[in-house]
Amino acid sequence: ADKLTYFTWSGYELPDFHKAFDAAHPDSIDISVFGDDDDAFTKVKAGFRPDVAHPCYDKIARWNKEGLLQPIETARIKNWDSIFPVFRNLLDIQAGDGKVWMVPWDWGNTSILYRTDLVKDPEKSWNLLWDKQYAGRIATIDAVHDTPVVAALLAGVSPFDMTPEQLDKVADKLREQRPLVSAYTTDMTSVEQSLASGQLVAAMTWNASAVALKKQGVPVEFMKPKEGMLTWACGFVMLKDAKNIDLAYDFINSRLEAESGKALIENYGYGASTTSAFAAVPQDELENLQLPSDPETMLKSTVFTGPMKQNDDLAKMFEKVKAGG
Amino acid sequence: MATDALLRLDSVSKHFSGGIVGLNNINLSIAEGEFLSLLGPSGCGKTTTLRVIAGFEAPTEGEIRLDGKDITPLRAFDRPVNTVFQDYALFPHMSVAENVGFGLSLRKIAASERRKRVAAALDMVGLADKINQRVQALSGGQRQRVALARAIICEPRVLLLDEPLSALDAHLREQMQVELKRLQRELGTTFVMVTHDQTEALSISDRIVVMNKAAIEQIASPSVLYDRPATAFVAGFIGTSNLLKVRLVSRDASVLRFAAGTLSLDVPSNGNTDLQPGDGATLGVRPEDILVSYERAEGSVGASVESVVFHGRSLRVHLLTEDKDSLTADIPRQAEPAAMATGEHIFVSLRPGASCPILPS
Amino acid sequence: MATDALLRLDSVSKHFSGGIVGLNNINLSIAEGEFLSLLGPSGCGKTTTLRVIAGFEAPTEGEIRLDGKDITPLRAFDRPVNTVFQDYALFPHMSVAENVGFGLSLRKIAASERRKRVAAALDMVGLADKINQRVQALSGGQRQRVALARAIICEPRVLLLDEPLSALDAHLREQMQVELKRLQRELGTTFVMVTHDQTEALSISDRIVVMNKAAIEQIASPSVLYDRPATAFVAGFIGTSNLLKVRLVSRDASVLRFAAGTLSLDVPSNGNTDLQPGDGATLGVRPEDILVSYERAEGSVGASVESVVFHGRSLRVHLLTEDKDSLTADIPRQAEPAAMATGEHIFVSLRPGASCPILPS
Amino acid sequence: MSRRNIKTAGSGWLRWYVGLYLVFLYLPVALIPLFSFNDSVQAAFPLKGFTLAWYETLIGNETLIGALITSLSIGLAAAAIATLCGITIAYMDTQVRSSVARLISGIARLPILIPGVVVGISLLILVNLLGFGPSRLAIVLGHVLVCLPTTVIIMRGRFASIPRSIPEAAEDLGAGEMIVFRRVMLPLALPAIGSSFMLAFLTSFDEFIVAFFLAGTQPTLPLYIWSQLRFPKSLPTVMALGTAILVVSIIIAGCAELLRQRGLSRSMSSRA
Amino acid sequence: MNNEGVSLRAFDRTRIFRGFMLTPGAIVTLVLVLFALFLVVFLSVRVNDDSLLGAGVSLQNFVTIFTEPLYGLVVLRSLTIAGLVTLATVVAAYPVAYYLAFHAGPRRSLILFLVTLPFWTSYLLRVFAWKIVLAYNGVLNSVLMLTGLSAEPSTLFLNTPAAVVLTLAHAYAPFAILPIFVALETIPKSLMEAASDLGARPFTTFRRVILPNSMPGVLSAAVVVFVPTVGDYVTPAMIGGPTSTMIGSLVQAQFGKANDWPFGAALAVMVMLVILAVVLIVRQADRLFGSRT
Ligand SMILES: Nc1ncnc2c1ncn2[C@@H]1O[C@H](COP(=O)(O)OP(=O)(O)OP(=O)(O)O)[C@@H](O)[C@H]1O
Ligand SMILES: Nc1ncnc2c1ncn2[C@@H]1O[C@H](COP(=O)(O)OP(=O)(O)OP(=O)(O)O)[C@@H](O)[C@H]1O
Ligand SMILES: NCCCCNCCCN
Ligand SMILES: [Mg+2]
Ligand SMILES: [Mg+2]
Repeated sequence: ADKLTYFTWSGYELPDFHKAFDAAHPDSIDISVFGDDDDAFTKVKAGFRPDVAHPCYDKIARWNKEGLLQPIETARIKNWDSIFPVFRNLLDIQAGDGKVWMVPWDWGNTSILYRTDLVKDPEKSWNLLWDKQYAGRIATIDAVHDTPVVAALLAGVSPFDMTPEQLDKVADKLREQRPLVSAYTTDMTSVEQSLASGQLVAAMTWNASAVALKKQGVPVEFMKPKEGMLTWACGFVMLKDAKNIDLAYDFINSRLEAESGKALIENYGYGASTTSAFAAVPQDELENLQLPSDPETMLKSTVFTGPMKQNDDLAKMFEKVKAGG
Repeated sequence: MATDALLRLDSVSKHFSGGIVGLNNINLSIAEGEFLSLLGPSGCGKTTTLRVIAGFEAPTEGEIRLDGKDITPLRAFDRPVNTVFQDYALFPHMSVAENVGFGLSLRKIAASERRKRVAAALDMVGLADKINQRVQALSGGQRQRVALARAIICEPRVLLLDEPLSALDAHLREQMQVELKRLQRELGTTFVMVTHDQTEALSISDRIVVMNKAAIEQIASPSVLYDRPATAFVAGFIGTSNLLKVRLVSRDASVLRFAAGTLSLDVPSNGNTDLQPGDGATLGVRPEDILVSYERAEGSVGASVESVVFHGRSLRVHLLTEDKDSLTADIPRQAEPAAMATGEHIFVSLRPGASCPILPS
Repeated sequence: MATDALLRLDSVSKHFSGGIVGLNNINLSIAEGEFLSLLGPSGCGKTTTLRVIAGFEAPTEGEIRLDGKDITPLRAFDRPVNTVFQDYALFPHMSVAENVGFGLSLRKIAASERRKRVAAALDMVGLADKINQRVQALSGGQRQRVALARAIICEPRVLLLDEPLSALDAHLREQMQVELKRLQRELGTTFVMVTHDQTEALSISDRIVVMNKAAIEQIASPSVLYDRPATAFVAGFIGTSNLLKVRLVSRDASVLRFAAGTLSLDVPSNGNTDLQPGDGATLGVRPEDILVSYERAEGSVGASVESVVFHGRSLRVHLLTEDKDSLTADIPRQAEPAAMATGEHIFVSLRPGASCPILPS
Repeated sequence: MSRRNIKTAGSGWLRWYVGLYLVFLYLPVALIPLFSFNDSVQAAFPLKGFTLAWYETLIGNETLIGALITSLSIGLAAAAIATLCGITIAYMDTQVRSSVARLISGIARLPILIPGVVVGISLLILVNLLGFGPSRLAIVLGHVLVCLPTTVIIMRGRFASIPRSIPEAAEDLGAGEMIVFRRVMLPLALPAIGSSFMLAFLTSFDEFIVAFFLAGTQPTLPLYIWSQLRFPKSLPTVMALGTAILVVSIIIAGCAELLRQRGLSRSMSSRA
Repeated sequence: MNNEGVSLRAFDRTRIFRGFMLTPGAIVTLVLVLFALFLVVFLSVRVNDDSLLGAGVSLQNFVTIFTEPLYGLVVLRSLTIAGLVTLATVVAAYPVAYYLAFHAGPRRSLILFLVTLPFWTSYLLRVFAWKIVLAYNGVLNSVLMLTGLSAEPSTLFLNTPAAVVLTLAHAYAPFAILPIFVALETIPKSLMEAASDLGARPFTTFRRVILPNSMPGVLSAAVVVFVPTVGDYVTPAMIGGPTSTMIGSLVQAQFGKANDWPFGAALAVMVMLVILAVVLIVRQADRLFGSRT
């Protein structure tokens, strides 16, 4: 029998997340993982053809433009309606006619994680990552939809649509930061180790890192910057020439089961896209994880990283700035 | 095309990069079963000649024929020719036995038979006790003998030997010469040997090729080469001859009388020459044909002893005549004056009946 | 401790792994300015001796003294000794000039001076025109001469030469011998030379060491070695001597009369020996001291010609006497019978006055 | 014994240096086992306590074992092919010297210049064109490409340093080119072959970027480790894994070495 | 006649052998290498339209590379870092190779094994280990503080070019040791004896005889270390900090985050040409110095 090929973030392939699928189709899934969804896109563009992939929302436009996706019929998604409306209605996933390009599954926040003992009572602002007194002891995330977005916010520019002049302003902001940064990285293992050791005093991280470090007793705080945390969401797409459509639907459905979302929340501290998942997690645990049970309200105070019109230009600019240009 | 030539070199030339001429228009034909020696000064092209025959160097011009067939395009392994290399070229990763047996093992000869022949070959070169040694642990002469055994064992049609005995003492060398000669006769193999040892060449060869400056000076049998060298170069090279500028004084039926200053030299004419009295010539006078004495005799010339070198059975004496000719003489130790010393004054004459090559002037 | 010895080897032994004895209790002292040759069969330990002196092999036992000082623990570069290697060991990444100049460049000699001396050294070995060549493009003899130039140029106290002329023809070889001898005299350098060429050893050396089976057989001057070899091995090795088992028949003041079967041999006694008539002995009879004739004479013995080899000035004839002794004779070509042939029957006698070494039986 | 005073004099400091160098090589590596027994997710001093918990998570981890097997088989295959190509290309280049051989040898040394991403992407395109797509075979091809320059360079150096008269002597004795190659040149090049193979294997066993693009659904060990390393709490497990690999390779290599030495001591007995 | 038949067969055997010997190399180079080379060169002259192979033909990418000083700067930085890595690796490895070739005796295979053993652990893991050594509370800082050489831990070891050099010099150790070892092993002992005999002390013998004769190995090692290092991006990213950004990271980013393959390919082509030039210059210089490579 054919197997479903699933291409996902490393760590997001755990069987706990699709128990129902495994029960219905034992030994029917082949998994391939990636470390960031830019690499994933590159590999798929070069010809890798999984059935289902797991990019994030801000990349959907790029995948679509390349003609890599096929629409998913929401009618075949059993739990479609239990998905939070904010995610269900995301602009760029609409494929019309009861179809979507992506079925949202996970979401979370990006902010500054800092050592409370080494950074005393900081102003609640992203500006901490631009603070010269911490030169060399700051790390930030090496992705267009993170650091440049923040730089844009601080430069007073809309991250999602900007003129070339505004892009220059963002570039200047990033250049200002570069000498202070000890590392641009997506490697949270290193970042967490460095925060724990004191090599770093503050770093842009995802909320899972905050949860993990606190659990180890490291004195850290996940900041709520006045400019707003970044919120991201990711989900499942079906590739254009997917061979195992039925399996794909079964798989996505299994991932939308409450227990799947619950496992996600409890394992990583990231939000699931379904209300049912939240309902399944005890309230105090959610509080522990600083996860609001309603992303809708949270999103009022955070910046949702949707598609950026100038994504590629920003990316190129960001690369140059990092290299010293 | 001589039909009885086994091996022919037709107008073979070899130019190396950098404009160095290794061989210059070599013509040579070698008969089946012949023992041919290449003789000549260092760098004259002897090794190059062998390499061209063996197939390691493609001649720049000319062709090589074996049995009348052009083998110029053939690779070394397709030529029924084996070589004893000047630098031995033993396989460092093989034992003595493996080196010697290498050729046989290629010919699909049964292991037992091979072992027997390897043992026999090593026996012949006196290395039976080194059979399992690594070749690095051998002395120079031992290596050379392994190289010899390795080439001989294959019984090729033509065996090329590049100074195969140069690292051996006279004793072993003579023994090996006899062995080589015996082998050659028994197997009917054609031998082409490079040597720098004139005596060796004279004693072992059917014919000798004397080379000089990438070209052939003379090809002849040992005695012809010795007695009638074609050029002064050959005369000088073969016999350590004194080359004397002489003038023909008179001649009769059997004897030519030459003179070099006051020294008079009577040489058997052997129906030789059409020199007329008064003509100039060059005479090759061998050291052993020079007699010395404390007394002046008719036709002798005074000379002073420049140096005396002990050669065992004889003394090699370097002389300077009153006519300022340098002469080398070999004086038997038993002869008078027995104890010659540097600076002495003596008289020199030519041994009566000595046959001196008369060379083009 | 002999005070006048420049170099001494005291009870030097060298054992290689695998139980091979390279040197067995060598004692040797070499005077300043002496020209010493090591002579001996292949594999007897000549190269090993040089390597021990040069400092490449540590003796298993014994010590080496230079100027009375124990240099055994000194490394090769600390010994004022240079070597001409049997396999040349030229530096492949250097040109001829760089090879030769290497030693000088280590001695911080100005470049201009160095160039001059390199040119002079190459001139001496006849390779002035190869000065800028790569060493790979040289012939065997040319390489050997580069190795020679490279070692000589440093003017060491002791120069070790491992068959330095083995790849050269007789002509060049004699020339180089003269050069070596001149150099040695001029520089006062001590030379220790390995050679397998008896004539070379006899003609060039002040003393000769004959080695056999890792040990020394005899150390003596050339003429003593030639005339009075201490052992049958030396006699056989030096003069290609016939070793004849004889019995003393009679003796008078100056002559000993020996007999081997019907062959009678009169040998000058030289006050020699205390042999009594009837005693057995071994006589070393040199090939050139054997006379042959077609007619029986008193004291001669009949013999058949086994083989005749042309040696240029003489014929080397292998004979089997009626008493079944094998004899080698060198017959001058001018002597009768001039054209001896295999199978002929002739008569053999000893040249009157021939001095034959009498050896311990 | 024989040349002891010549050979080892002055080697005193050298021995020290080699010792220090080994410390340098092992300093970071030794930390891996150390932290694999440390009862903390943080790989930092001071050590917390001893635990075997990280090893327990290794046992029965099928993905991991699968990745290990994948990497080993890919490494062996890629190293074998790359070494084979290295030997043949270098041999044809230095011994036969035809223009085709030289051209191939020149091209074969170029991929070292091509960035890994490009190798990965182009081979992914190629294997899709060829029809078998991302797979172990694809990674093997990718790694052959990556290792080829190294093997060719090493083998060329070795073949070029064998005196010409050696193959000539073999040829002269009647050995055709194949036999010269097999019986003379190959044995003489053995140390270089070993080195080539080792380096190629190490390269493949460690290679990440090309493998990322060419991996289908069977990750190689570096891919697996890398994906694990993205989870801070997997770090000790990965350390345990690293330690296990280290120990197993020590055992395997130790056994091989023992066997080899036993074989050697037999053949050494006649040696100098 | 008979003879002819034999030699004809031998001729065929040679042909078959040569064919066989050429085949693996030819397939791999002509199919794999040329395809990759062709693709990168082809892409480099295309215009990015986000599609797989771009569109049109243009030299615009190269114009950009040569007009923006950044790329020159990064290439220079890459060459410098790679040069330092190569120098450090080769210089540090040489004595080890030397020891292996001449002094190790029966310990040779053991040490060879010890030298390659650390590289059985994953590279990423080793980099992590280096981080532990270099970190704020790492081994190095602890040692410095314990020995009183410094008062407080330094953050200056990690995320610097020096860390990259160190890590890479470690990572490439066997790639330097093995080729040099192979080269040293082939030098005839008699050459060293000859040098020593002429009065060269060990160091002089080394410098004037051993080193020149081992240059082929040293150059191989240098190439095998230098070239991949120039294009490396994992190590700088993991342990080098922003000031160590190398050209490899830029190429990588064009194929990934920036999604401009043609520009990435152009960068790659440029780097390849630069490296090729460097290697050729070094080789030429080596020839001038008379090595026999
Ligand atoms: N490294 C070694 N290991 C074992 N045996 C050796 C070694 N070197 C030399 N021998 C042996 O020691 C003996 C003496 O060797 P040496 O090289 O001194 O001979 P030689 O007198 O120079 O001979 P030749 O005239 O043939 O060069 C030989 O039997 C040789 O096989
Ligand atoms: N590969 C080469 N490249 C350039 N010149 C060479 C090459 N091989 C030999 N020669 C030159 O060709 C000439 C003839 O060399 P060859 O080796 O044939 O001499 P040879 O007669 O064997 O001398 P020897 O008795 O010294 O061995 C020499 O001058 C030598 O320098
Ligand atoms: N393994 C970490 C998953 C983090 C998700 N990345 C967020 C990207 C935002 N678009
Ligand atoms: Mg020659
Ligand atoms: Mg010797």
